[in-house]
Amino acid sequence: MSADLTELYQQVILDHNRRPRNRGRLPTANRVAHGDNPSCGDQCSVYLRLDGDRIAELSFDGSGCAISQASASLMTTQLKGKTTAQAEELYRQFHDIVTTGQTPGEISDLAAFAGVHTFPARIKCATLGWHAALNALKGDAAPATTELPSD
Amino acid sequence: MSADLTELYQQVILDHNRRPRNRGRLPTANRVAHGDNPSCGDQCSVYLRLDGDRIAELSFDGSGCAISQASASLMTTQLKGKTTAQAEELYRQFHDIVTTGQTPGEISDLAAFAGVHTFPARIKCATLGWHAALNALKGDAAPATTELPSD
Amino acid sequence: MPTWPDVRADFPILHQRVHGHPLVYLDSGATAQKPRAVIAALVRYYEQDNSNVHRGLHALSMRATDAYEAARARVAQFLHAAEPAEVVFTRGTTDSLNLVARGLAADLRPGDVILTTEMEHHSNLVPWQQAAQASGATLRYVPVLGANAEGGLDLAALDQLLTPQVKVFAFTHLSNTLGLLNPAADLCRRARAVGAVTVVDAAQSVGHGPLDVQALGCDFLAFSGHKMCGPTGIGVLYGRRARLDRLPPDATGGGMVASVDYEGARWKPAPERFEAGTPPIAGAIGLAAACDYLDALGREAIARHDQDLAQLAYERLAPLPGIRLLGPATGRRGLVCFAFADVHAHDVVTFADEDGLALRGGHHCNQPLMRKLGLASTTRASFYVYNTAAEIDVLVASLQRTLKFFRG
Amino acid sequence: MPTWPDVRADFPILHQRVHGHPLVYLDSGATAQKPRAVIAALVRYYEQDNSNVHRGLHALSMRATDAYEAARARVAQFLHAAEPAEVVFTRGTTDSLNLVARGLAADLRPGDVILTTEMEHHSNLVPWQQAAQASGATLRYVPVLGANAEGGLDLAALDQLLTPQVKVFAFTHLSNTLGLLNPAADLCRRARAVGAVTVVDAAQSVGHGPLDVQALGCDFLAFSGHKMCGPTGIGVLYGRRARLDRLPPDATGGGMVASVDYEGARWKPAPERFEAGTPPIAGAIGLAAACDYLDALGREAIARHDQDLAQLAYERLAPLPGIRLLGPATGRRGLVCFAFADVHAHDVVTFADEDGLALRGGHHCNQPLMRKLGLASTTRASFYVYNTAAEIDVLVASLQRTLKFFRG
Ligand SMILES: Cc1ncc(COP(=O)(O)O)c(C=O)c1O
Ligand SMILES: Cc1ncc(COP(=O)(O)O)c(C=O)c1O
Repeated sequence: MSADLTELYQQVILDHNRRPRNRGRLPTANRVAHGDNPSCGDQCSVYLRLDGDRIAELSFDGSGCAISQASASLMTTQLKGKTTAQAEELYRQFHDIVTTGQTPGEISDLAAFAGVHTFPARIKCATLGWHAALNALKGDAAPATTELPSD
Repeated sequence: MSADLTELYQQVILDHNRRPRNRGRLPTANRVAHGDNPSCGDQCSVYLRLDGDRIAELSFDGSGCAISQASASLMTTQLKGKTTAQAEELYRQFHDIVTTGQTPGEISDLAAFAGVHTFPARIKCATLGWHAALNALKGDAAPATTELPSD
Repeated sequence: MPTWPDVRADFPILHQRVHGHPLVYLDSGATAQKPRAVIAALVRYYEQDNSNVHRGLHALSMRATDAYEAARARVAQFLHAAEPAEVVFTRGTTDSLNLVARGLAADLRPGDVILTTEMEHHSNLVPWQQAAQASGATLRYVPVLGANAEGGLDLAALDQLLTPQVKVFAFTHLSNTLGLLNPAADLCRRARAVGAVTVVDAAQSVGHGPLDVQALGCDFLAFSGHKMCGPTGIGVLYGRRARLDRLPPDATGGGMVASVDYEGARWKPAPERFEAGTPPIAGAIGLAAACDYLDALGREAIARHDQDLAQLAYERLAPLPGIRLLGPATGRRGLVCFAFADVHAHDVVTFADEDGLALRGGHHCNQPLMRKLGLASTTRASFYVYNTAAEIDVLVASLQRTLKFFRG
Repeated sequence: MPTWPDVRADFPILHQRVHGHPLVYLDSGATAQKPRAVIAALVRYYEQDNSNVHRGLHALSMRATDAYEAARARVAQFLHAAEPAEVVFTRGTTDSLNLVARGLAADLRPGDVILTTEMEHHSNLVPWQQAAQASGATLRYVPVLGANAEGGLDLAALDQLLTPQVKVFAFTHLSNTLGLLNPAADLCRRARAVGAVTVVDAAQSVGHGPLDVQALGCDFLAFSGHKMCGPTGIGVLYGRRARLDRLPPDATGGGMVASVDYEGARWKPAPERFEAGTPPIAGAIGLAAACDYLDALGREAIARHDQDLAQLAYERLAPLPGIRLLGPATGRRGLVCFAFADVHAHDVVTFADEDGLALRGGHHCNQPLMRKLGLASTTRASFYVYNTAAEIDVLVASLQRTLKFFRG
């Protein structure tokens, strides 16, 4: 296996893929958003219970490749307890990591996705869950897509 | 000037082009048909006075290249007095001449158009007036076109 | 398995390494590679004859027109059409299907039925949804049988569905997901019996075996050049003369009009009526070169080669633990689609790429069928004249490594 | 006149003899010749990267997708569009204009007015006639001034015609018959003032000088690759983002759908929404190579070269006895159209061909304008980067011989 591929499918990603955290519908959710990648058929729904501006609980559901499933799973562990502003800031960091491969100073589980940057076609897999989560936060019921030309 | 071109623009063609015979509307016409070449914009109307099955008089009008005008002009001199069957037979001869360059045994003014066969794109010019005349004989008012795929 | 000793040498693209491995191109279902002869035909055209067609009397224009019309005649011969005028050059299968769907929609009324099948590519499905919406007609689907669609079309259901209300029956000749060849001549015969117009999507079949539109008895047939060794951007709508003559034009503009004034326009006869604007001239010439190439290999031999490789692949893949294979177990053509419950198609494809393999993962523009089968995506290996049995070994070995990695 | 010493060496097709004479290609208004760099880009694509785009994760597919999207970005830059997503790849100008005319027609009602001009190419005229017919809107024409249309558009009449009922104003940037450049930025500004959507036919202008869609202020702009040194079968519809986003899709099928089920479909955003089916991938890549080629020569320099040659031709032709020249005497671009009362254009073109000259004779898809001017056909000489002043000498000499032959 090549170094690039090992870097893409890091242990933490495989682990989240095999044993996804916070998977399934959240019965108490007061926000939900759905995302898809039209070209590949990946789908992801994110359920949030917002308590004021804070994410009290969240879960995800859907189907897709290891990268998209692991990313959504890991995301749910990172966003719990965060405000909208903090969530957006985390997404910015994550987006930087998957597009540049540079990881920020602080040690973060998100850094596991640094290997994505050598596989540009997979960036949209890694960001699918995040797009859905941000849309859910905005109370936007329109499906998220990671294939907008601006992406 | 090349031999092919001299053959295409024979003296008799130039003569008919410069001094077209039977040009203009025929006031006594009881049949008329219109033909065009959509791609090049050539147009030709043929007016007939049919006396029973015999062409008593005919004329043409229109605009187009020397080949199309001379051909229509010469045609009017050939079709006068002919029956429908004779006209169709003459057209068959003419079509053979312009597509094969072979002239029939009998000496005929139509042979002046033998040079057309080396310029396939001009065959439709040479046959435009004939198509209109045959349509007029059939009493068919639909415009003739020499660009049907079957041509 | 028929083998042509020099076929691979004809395709320059195959002789490259991907991630250090020899390229194994198993994605011809998406687009086929181009033999040198096709590329050379394009170069020759642009270097010697390039000119606009139809409206010119100078030497280049006459040469370009002759070459373009000769390409039409060549394609007509390839399809065994009754005459060249039955061949309309389009941009591709999708374009052809939109043209015919929009044209036929003009004659449809509420109460009429458009019949298609559950196994259609989006390009032979969404245009009919649009035609139904525009005309008020009802769209119905012939069901597909079997948990893995291995039973093909439900021909008993077809008998029920083919009522006199059916005005159009559109179906694929060869499914791009199931590798299944529909009994097109029989389907056309049945449709004709109720007076329905038949439209065959031949995108996957036309370059992969013998095809005779008169023997099929179809009214329309659509395909793309790029899936049969031809250039991108060229396709064909075949229309039986009597049907084509009745179809209204689609796009309008230069080249398809008999005359225009400020008040309106009159149309040229078919096929020009359907070819508005400067056509894809080089594309048509390249497509004719592809016809020459495939006929030289032999269409029967190509079909046999395709079938043998697909069968071999099916048999070699079937024992992989947890694999789910779509379509029939025997008699398949040119491709194999499969899925694992625990390893997603995109991961499979990414791992295969590391081994130099080009596979396709996704819904293959068959989303509704995938959903019906309870799948979001599958992996497809598709074969063509340049593929070999040894490449199937590479495929199987790669899949085994991938499964091991994900399953531990 | 700017000259580029090596330009002619870049075009393989020019170095041939026709009827024993060096080819003098004066038909670039119909289609331009292709430099080696464009042909090489096509060959490189087919020999190294050919694959289907968008839906693939293997190496070739990623390379093809990147090249296709890079071509989109390159064209956006060539037009100075705000973003690549404003560039829709089509089959050509005619295709682009049909797409936008059909899309806008969906929003038109009886009482609305579509405004166009008397100098339009059939491809920017018949689609609007169809849009008017489909929607019940009224089609109006801005008149052209002068017995030889030398006065261009009647801008005073335009003021009267541009009422608030005008929903669409479609006009050509550069007339393919008159060689006249319309004041497009001013026309767009006036149209915007009444809230009309502007559609610019840039088929003749885009490869012949600087062009900045944001400076023009147009909503849509259409052109073909083949007239600007690119391949046949590729074109562009530029749409300002806010407008393009509101345009409904035209052709439907694979690649343009966000999701499909048996009941219906949802669309992707622009530009994909307008690109159903496998796109003309090689064509887009070849078009990007043409952009590179033209930018390297310099767009300002090309415009000057075109203008100088057209002016020279006009001045050299004007003294020919009985000649009638169309369009303005000065400020013309890239082409000259002329007619003789006693010698038909097709005879002129046939005689010129004997001298190795490629001229175009006919109505140039401008039939209504020709009729208005009392002409059935004219001869056109059109120029591009590879033409020279010496070729105009050949043209004049040939015309003199032809006139002598017919007039005796
Ligand atoms: C002004 C103008 N508009 C439109 C067109 C049509 O372009 P195409 O035939 O490439 O679609 C042309 C060229 O023929 C043209 O000159
Ligand atoms: C069965 C089938 N129909 C239609 C199409 C669409 O062809 P194109 O994308 O060339 O228009 C394809 C290929 O993608 C196909 O496999």
